[in-house]
Amino acid sequence: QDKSLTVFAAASMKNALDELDAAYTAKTGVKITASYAASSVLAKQIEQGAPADIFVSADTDWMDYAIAKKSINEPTRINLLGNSIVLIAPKDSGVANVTIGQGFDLAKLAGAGKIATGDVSSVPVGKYAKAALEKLGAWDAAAPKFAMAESVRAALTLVARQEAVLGIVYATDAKVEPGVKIVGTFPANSHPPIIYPVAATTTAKTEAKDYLTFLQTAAAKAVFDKYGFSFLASPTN
Amino acid sequence: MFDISPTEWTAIQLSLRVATVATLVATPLGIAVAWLLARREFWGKSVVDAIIHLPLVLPPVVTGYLLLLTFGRRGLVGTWLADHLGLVFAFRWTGAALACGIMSFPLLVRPIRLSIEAVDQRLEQAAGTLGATPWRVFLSVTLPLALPGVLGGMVLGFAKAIGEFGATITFVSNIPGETQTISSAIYSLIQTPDGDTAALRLVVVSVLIAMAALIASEWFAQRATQRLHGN
Amino acid sequence: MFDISPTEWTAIQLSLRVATVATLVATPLGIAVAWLLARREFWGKSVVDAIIHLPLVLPPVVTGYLLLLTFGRRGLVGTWLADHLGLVFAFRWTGAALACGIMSFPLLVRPIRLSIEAVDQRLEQAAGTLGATPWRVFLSVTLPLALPGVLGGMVLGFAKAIGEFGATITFVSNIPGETQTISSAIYSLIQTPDGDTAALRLVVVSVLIAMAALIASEWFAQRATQRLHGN
Amino acid sequence: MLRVDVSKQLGEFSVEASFASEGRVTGLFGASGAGKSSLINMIAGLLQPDRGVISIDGETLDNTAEHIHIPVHRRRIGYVFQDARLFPHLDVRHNLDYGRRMNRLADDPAARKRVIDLLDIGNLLDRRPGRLSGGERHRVALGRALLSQPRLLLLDEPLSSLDEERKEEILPYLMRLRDEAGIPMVYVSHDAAELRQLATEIVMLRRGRVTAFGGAEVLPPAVSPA
Amino acid sequence: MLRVDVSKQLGEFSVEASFASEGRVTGLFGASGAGKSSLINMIAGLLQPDRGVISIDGETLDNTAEHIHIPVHRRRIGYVFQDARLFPHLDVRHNLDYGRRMNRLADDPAARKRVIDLLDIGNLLDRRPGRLSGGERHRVALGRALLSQPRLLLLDEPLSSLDEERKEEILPYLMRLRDEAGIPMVYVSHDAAELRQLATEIVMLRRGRVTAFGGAEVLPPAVSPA
Ligand SMILES: Nc1ncnc2c1ncn2[C@@H]1O[C@H](COP(=O)(O)OP(=O)(O)OP(=O)(O)O)[C@@H](O)[C@H]1O
Ligand SMILES: Nc1ncnc2c1ncn2[C@@H]1O[C@H](COP(=O)(O)OP(=O)(O)OP(=O)(O)O)[C@@H](O)[C@H]1O
Ligand SMILES: [Mg+2]
Ligand SMILES: [Mg+2]
Repeated sequence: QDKSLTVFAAASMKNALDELDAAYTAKTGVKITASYAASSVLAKQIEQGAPADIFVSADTDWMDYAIAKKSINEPTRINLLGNSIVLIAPKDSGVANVTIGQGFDLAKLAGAGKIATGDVSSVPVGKYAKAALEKLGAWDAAAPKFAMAESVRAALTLVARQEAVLGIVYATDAKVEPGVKIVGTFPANSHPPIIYPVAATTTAKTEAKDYLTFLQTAAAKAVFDKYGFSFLASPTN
Repeated sequence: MFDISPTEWTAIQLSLRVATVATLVATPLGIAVAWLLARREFWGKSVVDAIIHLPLVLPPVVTGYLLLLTFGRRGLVGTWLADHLGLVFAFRWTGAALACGIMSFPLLVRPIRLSIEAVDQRLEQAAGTLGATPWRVFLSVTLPLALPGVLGGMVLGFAKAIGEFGATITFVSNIPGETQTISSAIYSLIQTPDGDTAALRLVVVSVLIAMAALIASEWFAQRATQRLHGN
Repeated sequence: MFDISPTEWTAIQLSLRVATVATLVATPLGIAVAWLLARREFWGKSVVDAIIHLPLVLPPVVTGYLLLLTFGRRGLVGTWLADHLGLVFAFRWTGAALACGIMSFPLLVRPIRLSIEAVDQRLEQAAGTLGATPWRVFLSVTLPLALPGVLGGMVLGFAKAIGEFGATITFVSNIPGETQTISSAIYSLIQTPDGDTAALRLVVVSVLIAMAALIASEWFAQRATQRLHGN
Repeated sequence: MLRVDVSKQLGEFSVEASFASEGRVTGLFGASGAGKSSLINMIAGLLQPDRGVISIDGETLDNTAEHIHIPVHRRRIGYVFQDARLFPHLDVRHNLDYGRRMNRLADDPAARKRVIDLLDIGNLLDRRPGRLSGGERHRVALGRALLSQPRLLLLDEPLSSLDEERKEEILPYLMRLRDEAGIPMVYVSHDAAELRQLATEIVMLRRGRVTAFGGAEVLPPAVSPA
Repeated sequence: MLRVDVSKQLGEFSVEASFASEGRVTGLFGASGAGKSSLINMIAGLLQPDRGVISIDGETLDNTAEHIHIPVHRRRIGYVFQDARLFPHLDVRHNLDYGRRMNRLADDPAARKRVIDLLDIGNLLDRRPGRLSGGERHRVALGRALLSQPRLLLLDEPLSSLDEERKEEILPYLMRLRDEAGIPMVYVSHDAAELRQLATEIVMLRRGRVTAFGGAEVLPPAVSPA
């Protein structure tokens, strides 16, 4: 009898999860079907009764939303992964080694250019960037210079294509794009923790528990580490 | 570069199935609506016209949500259809076809409507004098003469259905083998660091599919025009 | 519910400007291309036809990406235009208009092409015997007779331009007051956990704009048809 | 018997015609723009009279007072239009066959052959109307109407684009139809000679009004060609 | 002088015609489908001959050997089509004015009034072709061609849809054009009487071949109407 699970996951998790799913299937014989889309879309689909067993969200807001709509089995929720946001510039830009702290003048650094990031009101990375800059007192001056992209990847592309002189993206994404370099990292305390929560849905099959456990193993941690995520749970064996 | 993975093959096949079913189901409906808009005056005509154009005007995500709310598992129409006709759209390829059909409907209707409007009504009158009922006039005169428009609309609709993913992914998500079409696969890949090569491969595939559809339709249209304007 | 915020007003105005400019600039080009496709045989015709349809077939994000590669600051065409004509698209509303124009181009061309194909060439011949050069034949006979198609194409294109955001946001991102159109505003709102009410408000606005465009075009088309088929 | 008593406004032009023709062939005669085609369109049911009655052999086709308006396709007419109106997407063979198919009549190869031979269109059967000459088009249109086995024939200048020789062949055939098959006809022509041969009763139209009604004697006197 | 020596294949039908007409009005006479319209289309430049020469008053319009093919709009012809071909989107006034505008000719109200009166279309000026009767349409088409001040008039059965009375008015006008304005014409008609009045030379066509060429004597003898 074929066992299978359906995982609804934020698009930015595709690389890491694809690899883990393959490993999980090899180990347990349970087939994993993953549907990647924006967290907002997935949360609303689960609310409308999507056949998902697991929800992996790119931020806590949409997980909270899903919990509020009673479509998530709350006790199963784990804040699995963390990430950091970094300041990037095109790879042959003159900007390098920026210290990001209180009084950091992003507007001056950008000059006449644009700063790319995700939409500050809706795309998680944008929300974190805005929060951090507000905390550091750099938001008001820099706000008019923001080019808000539809996703982290689009922001990354804008910088890699030198359309924008600077960008704020996740460390995980910045690492794999050869066209950009990381010029600074936002201090973790400058923004709400960047968290990727996972949970089983209220309609999940029993195997979902096992999968969630698998995501917390040391083996899983190794994979997540490889893609630059920080592992927030305590790894098991 | 052209080692297409099994998942990708599935996506390609699914796209073809979804776009073909969407186009074939939408075409008769589109012809009916186009005929009404072209040849009848009725109350609320501009409202009907506006509703048809909605999927074009709204961001696809919005259309997708509206579909989710209406035809989803918990949606009003969705539950009714599931209970009475056993027709389930939610998170099935049929839902993808529904989304594509609705998204491409305005593109389908407009050319057909224009072609029907261009049919010389004196020929329809002539058919009437020869004993053809209005319905048979439509089938034997209006429709064949509007054929270029029907084909043109079908091509636009099909191309759109291949390219659609905003409404589809929102309505039925992006489940490989069930609702992941080429376009949503491309979208996922683009969102993934270093998915670009794979995305490019799929882009080439969609372009080839669309070109094949275009060439086929041109061929049919050519034959139709020849039939109309010569031997 | 209808307290539209200043940012929203800006988005609405911008959308109108972008869609209008895109449609007005694309229309003459679309007419030229439609005429070529309808009336000329040339080598590579199906390639041209395919290229026009690409924005329909590809996910908008891909089109946006291609635009970025071509018309961006570092793009081949982009650099040339900036250096020689001072025309910059990156992060400007002009870029949004370019994206909308390209996305709606296939929708514009097809109806026009159909209408041109439907023009009775014997009338064009008659115009020729009366001394009209091919160009004046086109202006005085072909174009007026193809007017319903031109209007139909413009409506589809305009509606699409209002609804477009995938290519736009990828190409020129989402800068309030410069490139944030209604559609991208709606998209952002929908991505926000409790943005639904605000999104709905903007949805209503887009629907109203599209309806106005539709009604205006119907009115023009009606006048055009009356001119063609009666007094 | 054909009874017509109608009025109809068309822009600034109005038709007010009343006559009752007992004869088998009613000739409509009148200058260009007199209202002949408009009148015949009303008999066909393509144009609805503003007021009045049209009946044939006692059967009412139109009666505005009683809100009767039999739709075109149930009138069983054969109408040869002034502008032919062949179906451009069908070849001549299918144009000719159209009426038979729509009326679900049995195939009658003999009748078809007779008409095709008479009109000399046998070699055009596989052509589409776009490649026919003006006269050929009218001959096919005539054939199409004849082959639909109509109960009433409406002929709007069916021979005006044909040469003398052709006319001399077709007119006798129409006369035979009148005499043998007894199909009533309304025949529009500018050619007094044609009407003299064919029509049993003549309606003279002028600016939408019937100015004379009667036998061939109401036609203008024959002039010998210059 | 009109010189025509062409051959052209149209499907199974072929035209091979050669004649040189000195006269001002060349009459084309022949049965339906004889190739009259095809020939006149070649003179107009709408149909390109497969082989041959067409010249008028020594000016070459077509010469396949030398690859000459003057485009239609530079031939300065006035062509009255067998099927009228009025512009449906223009009212009668603008249809009439079209040739003048396209040739950038000065306005000539007197000439216009003359033609409008002759054809009795003064009350139709604001109407679009869709609302004209068959004969009215042909009269407007004739007017349109006359008013473009052509160097050569091609008339394809211009009077066949008109009544005797009208014809009697228009024919003399065309004769005056021939004699006074000296505009050469090619005139297609089935009506031997018309040709006898107007044509100075007659080309008899039969199945695409010239079977007789000469004066009015080549026409079939006049028969008195039955
Ligand atoms: N829809 C319309 N609106 C205005 N006037 C019209 C309309 N239809 C016809 N007419 C006018 O009515 C008159 C009669 O037209 P009709 O076609 O009946 O003439 P006819 O006798 O058939 O002429 P012909 O011999 O030239 O064909 C014409 O003057 C025509 O211009
Ligand atoms: N494109 C074509 N392909 C095949 N046959 C054609 C084509 N055009 C014309 N013909 C044929 O050539 C012949 C001559 O046509 P044309 O129109 O010149 O005749 P016509 O002398 O003007 O006749 P009418 O008096 O009936 O108008 C006809 O038999 C017609 O069917
Ligand atoms: Mg008439
Ligand atoms: Mg002819």
